Amino acid sequence: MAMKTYLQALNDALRQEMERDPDVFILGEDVGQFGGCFGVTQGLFKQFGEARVKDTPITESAIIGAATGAAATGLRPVCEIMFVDFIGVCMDQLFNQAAKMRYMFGGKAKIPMVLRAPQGAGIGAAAQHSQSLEAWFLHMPGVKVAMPSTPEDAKGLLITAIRDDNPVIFLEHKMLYGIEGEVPDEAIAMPFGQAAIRREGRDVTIVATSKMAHTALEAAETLAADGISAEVIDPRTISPLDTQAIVDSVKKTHSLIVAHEAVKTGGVGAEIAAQVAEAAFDYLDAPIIRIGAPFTPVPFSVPLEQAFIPSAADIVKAARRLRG
Amino acid sequence: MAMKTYLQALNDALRQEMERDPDVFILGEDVGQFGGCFGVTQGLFKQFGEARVKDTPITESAIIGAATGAAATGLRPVCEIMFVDFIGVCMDQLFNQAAKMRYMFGGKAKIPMVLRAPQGAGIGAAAQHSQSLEAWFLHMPGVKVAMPSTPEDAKGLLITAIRDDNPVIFLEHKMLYGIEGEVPDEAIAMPFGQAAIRREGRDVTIVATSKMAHTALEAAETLAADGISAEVIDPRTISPLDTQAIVDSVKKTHSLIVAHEAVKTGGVGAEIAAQVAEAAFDYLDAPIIRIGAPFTPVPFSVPLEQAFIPSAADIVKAARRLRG
Amino acid sequence: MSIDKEKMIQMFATMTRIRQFETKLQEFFAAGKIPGFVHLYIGEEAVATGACATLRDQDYITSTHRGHGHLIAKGGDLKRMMAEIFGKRTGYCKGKGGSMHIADVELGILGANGIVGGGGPIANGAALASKYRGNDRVVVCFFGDGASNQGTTQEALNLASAWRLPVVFVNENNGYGISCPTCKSMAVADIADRAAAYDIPGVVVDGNDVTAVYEAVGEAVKRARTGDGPSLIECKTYRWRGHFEGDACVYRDDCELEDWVKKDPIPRFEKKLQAEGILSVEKAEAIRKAIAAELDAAIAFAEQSPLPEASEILEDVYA
Amino acid sequence: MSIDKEKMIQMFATMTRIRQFETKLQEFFAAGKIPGFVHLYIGEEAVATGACATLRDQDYITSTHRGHGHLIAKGGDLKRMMAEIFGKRTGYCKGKGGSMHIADVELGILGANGIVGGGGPIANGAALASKYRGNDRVVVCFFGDGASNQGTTQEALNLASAWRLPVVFVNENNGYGISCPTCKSMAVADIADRAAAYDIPGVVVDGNDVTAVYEAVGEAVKRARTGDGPSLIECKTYRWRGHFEGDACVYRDDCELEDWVKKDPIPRFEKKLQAEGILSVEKAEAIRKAIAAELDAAIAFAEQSPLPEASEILEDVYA
Ligand SMILES: Cc1ncc(C[n+]2csc(CCOP(=O)(O)OP(=O)(O)O)c2C)c(N)n1
Ligand SMILES: Cc1ncc(C[n+]2csc(CCOP(=O)(O)OP(=O)(O)O)c2C)c(N)n1
Ligand SMILES: [Mg+2]
Ligand SMILES: [Mg+2]
Repeated sequence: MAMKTYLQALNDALRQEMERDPDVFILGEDVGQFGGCFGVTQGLFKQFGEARVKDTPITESAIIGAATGAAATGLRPVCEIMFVDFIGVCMDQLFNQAAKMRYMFGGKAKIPMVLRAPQGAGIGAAAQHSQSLEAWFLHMPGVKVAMPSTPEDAKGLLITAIRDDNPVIFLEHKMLYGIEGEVPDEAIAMPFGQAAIRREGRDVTIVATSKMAHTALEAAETLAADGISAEVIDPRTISPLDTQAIVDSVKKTHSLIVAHEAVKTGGVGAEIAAQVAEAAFDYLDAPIIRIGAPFTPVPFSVPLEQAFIPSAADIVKAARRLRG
Repeated sequence: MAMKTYLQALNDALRQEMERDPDVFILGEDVGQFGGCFGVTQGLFKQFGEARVKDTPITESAIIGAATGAAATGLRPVCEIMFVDFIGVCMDQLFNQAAKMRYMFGGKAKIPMVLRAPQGAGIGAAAQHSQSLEAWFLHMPGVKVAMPSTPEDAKGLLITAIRDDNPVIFLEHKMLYGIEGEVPDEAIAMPFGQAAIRREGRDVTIVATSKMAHTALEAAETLAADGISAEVIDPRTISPLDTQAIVDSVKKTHSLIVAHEAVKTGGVGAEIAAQVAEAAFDYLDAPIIRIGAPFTPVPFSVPLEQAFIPSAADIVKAARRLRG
Repeated sequence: MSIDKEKMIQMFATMTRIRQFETKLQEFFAAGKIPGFVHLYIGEEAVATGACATLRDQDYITSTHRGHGHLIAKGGDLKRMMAEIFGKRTGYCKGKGGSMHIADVELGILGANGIVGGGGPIANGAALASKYRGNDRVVVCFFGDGASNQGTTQEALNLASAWRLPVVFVNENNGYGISCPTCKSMAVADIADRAAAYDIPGVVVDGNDVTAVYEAVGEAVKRARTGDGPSLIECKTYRWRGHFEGDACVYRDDCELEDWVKKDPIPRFEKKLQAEGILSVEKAEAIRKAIAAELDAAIAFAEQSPLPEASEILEDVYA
Repeated sequence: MSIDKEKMIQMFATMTRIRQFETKLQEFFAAGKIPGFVHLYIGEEAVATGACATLRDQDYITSTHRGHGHLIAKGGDLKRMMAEIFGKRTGYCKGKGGSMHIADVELGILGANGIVGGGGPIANGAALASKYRGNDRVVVCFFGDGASNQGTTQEALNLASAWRLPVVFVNENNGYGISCPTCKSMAVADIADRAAAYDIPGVVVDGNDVTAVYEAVGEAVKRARTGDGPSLIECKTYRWRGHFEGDACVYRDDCELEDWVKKDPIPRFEKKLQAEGILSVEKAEAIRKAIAAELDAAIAFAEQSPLPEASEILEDVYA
């Protein structure tokens, strides 16, 4: 174990998996000598050379297609889409090709590829460079979706993603790259579909994804001072989703808040709320409250962007409302 | 009023709006002499000529971009994407450009365009020609989303869509093109955000979109024979969504089923369930049940495709479960 | 390039097999026996046949919505193809894919594709794997004239050329994308001219002349295999049937079709083989009969095979 | 084409205005005064200036992530630009857009764009509107060398040529897409060669020579305005700064930059104007001073303007 940033943890995972398996390679824009727009692939070009760390032109459809075709013929590509916001130029290759190929072919293909992309607001990058789009990927049979919130998870989940025989969409939060935490030195795969209970509590369950898991912990701290004991659950992967852990928690706390940074309407919070409203209805003592961004594109200016990103105060208010 | 098919109703709306407003024009693949893949634009090329009914190459990004640019500079384009499944090749032009342009420009542009596309399974067209993708569009600030289920709504909502100053995604269900119903002869705009109560009932609320509204009515018929009185609500537009009508109904029936043809996980049903689980929690006597397609691509073979499409029996079973 | 006699006869047989297969499908579709869309390859047989005849078993192809010809030419099994098109569990995709998604990864067939322009990026991926591994497998990417306007195709051409990938882009220019004639969808007369945008060879060839296709594609395959990168071969041809079965073809003149029927690639090649003494009338007849029998067996197989059970729907989503 | 003196002086002023504006931004960014990404246009001023100088007020442009130069050249107001980049409510987009989304539809500026290749399809739309209405407005679509590999750009070129739309595609080939040199992203040496794929004129021009840009784009604008369709003008140039402020430029040699700094388009043009007796040393200095004053006023305006209120977030989503 050592203290590492989320970014270093990702870099570790890539390096160790590439050392372990010669079929693993990286492709994307500026992932080579430049080291990736946020630096995640730093040093890999030097270590593995340009055959395994491949700079591409600006051509996201061709990137995902190249990954898909290479995966279908036996390699294990890890491609980077520089910002998840660019998914719109290449969505077809992802959702109609990579995601469906196995099914359409009657189970006769494997597509072991990873699509890494940073999400999220907070750096003033405005409407086309700040989105959180996981809800689209949740609604996409054939892919898995990981959203690590800690350095340890970043490493463990990326290792699992690379070893998985299906397309995995791996969503990093750009505001988390710099956070530090303990990370195992070895390459330990962290299972998909197992939520982390970030904090135990009795009174209210807060399910929060990605960076919002940190916001939820902050809120839990404030709530504790009020005498409200919040349980914070981080699903870690939303597809598969650990519904059981959420339901178990709700059975204990009898109330649920779901928080994410994506736009609230049609977000992943809706799915989680709906699952609980079906599976644990009888245990609920209060309405399910969702916290998410307002129904707008991400605005540029700092005060607007800050108003866009759900805050700990929003969660605290919701929890108080539930108790009140 | 006259009996017309859903398809004729759409065609009527296009023709009347083009007669009324010279700024309205059509573009898309095979929309000209061919009349559109499903025949929706039949006859318009002959009446309005190729300046106003424009056949494009196979170039969806350029189609949506052309519509966006033309709309931003004052025209009112109606573009056809032949199957909604093709949205993946042009999603960027829709969600990062058309949808966000007004906001990014600080309110200084209007984008009065319509994107028409057929959705849905039922003709054995398999995984890339049968999807229902409205959940993606629901999660997209800046656009409105209509899903007509009757010939009258098809006409009225399309007229409203064309007159709206925002991008409207207009989702037709390909299995509904042939259904008949009374349609007003005049061009009457039907307001967005007003659900239709297709059948009044006391015991359970069934919210069902597009073709599923018909399936829900079928289910309600069966349930009536059991002594269960179901209220069937068709939202007509999901963005804006008439939450009030749904909540009002739930306050009366104390239970909710949401049904759609899209894959259940992450579908629009989740949003509706979540809204009700927050806004009408205290009125609910039972879990909210969602009916949607299983978490798979759309399979080709008839028995598989039929198993994919949610049925009246599924709704009936859910209603009985709620009552049981 | 001289083509050995055995290969010539094989190519004749392949074209005949495609023609017979498609003609049967036409009947079955008309009789309501096939669900979904069917896009027939009748009239274009020389393209798939000539192109695939240049390939080795381990080489790859990516196909299109109009894929039956490509699949047959790459060695696809008629039984499993027919069963798939009928939606049977014994089909290539267990009935999950249908006509537009037939694949046989073991035979190097990386799928028909329902998305116009969908195949190019994937073809690059297979070619990249070949280069990565240092084996010399080549990929043929079939795409239509309409598909050449799709951004994914153009990106695929660019990446293949920037990376010198072993891909041969075989354009089937049949004059139309559904109802849209090429003269309305693009300003260039020859799609091969687009090769200039990527600094790769661009060749126009008579797509109804199977040996011409074989030679042009063969040259490109050789280039690709030896590391000289991709090529674009445009094969001018024509589809006899509507875009899909059921299309009334209001957008084109009958006389255009008649002209092209005169250029039917199969009798043309048959006559040539006869003239050169490679194929006798009897041998040709025997080939036709053998294929008809093979096809009958495929049809019987497909008809007798079971449909999938509803419960199978959840299988094969994930590995 | 002979350029009148007034226009020459205007072009000198525009280039100077862009240079001063960008140089200030460089300082402000370093001082932490600007949120988000800033992509500077220093070194490329002749392209936007020469291209926009051929346009009328009612004509349109679409821009890119590196948009300040285009906007200034099309007449953008420095005050509102600066305020927007500072995230102020008085900015062009009320602080909602920032550097990458500045637009002024009334001035024909259809937006900077954060998506590489995003502008081409939209440019076609404005051109289509012009053709539809029968007015003769022309659209200039700026795009980078990197953007020329994006499918949306290629689709836009194709549709514009198939429909003979009045668009001039002005390629700014500054040698890199972030860290990727053009020689790695494409096999062609000249992006202008890509015009052949659409049968439109393709011209290479020295992008650091404002009159050469003016002439080549002017020719293309004339063609477009008279109904002869689109052109592709490639302007070879160089960005002096990193891709965005903060980029250490590990991917290129300092001597490359030095060579290009020697080709600085502004002193080069200034000398020419002096030699031709069009612009005196004093006049040039006066222009620089006036622009500096204008810029100071813009900065003061931006600094003194209020930030938006959080409550404004919900406005402007829908019309
Ligand atoms: C992205 C996309 N757009 C549109 C379609 C609908 N479509 C199916 S085939 C076709 C025409 C294709 O033309 P071409 O590439 O020339 O192939 P051909 O049918 O002539 O063999 C169209 C428009 C599609 N399947 N995918
Ligand atoms: C679709 C998309 N892919 C990638 C990016 C990230 N990105 C922003 S600018 C840029 C380089 C653009 O290069 P070029 O077109 O040559 O313009 P330049 O920056 O040199 O002016 C990249 C890759 C983006 N914004 N959009
Ligand atoms: Mg064609
Ligand atoms: Mg560049």
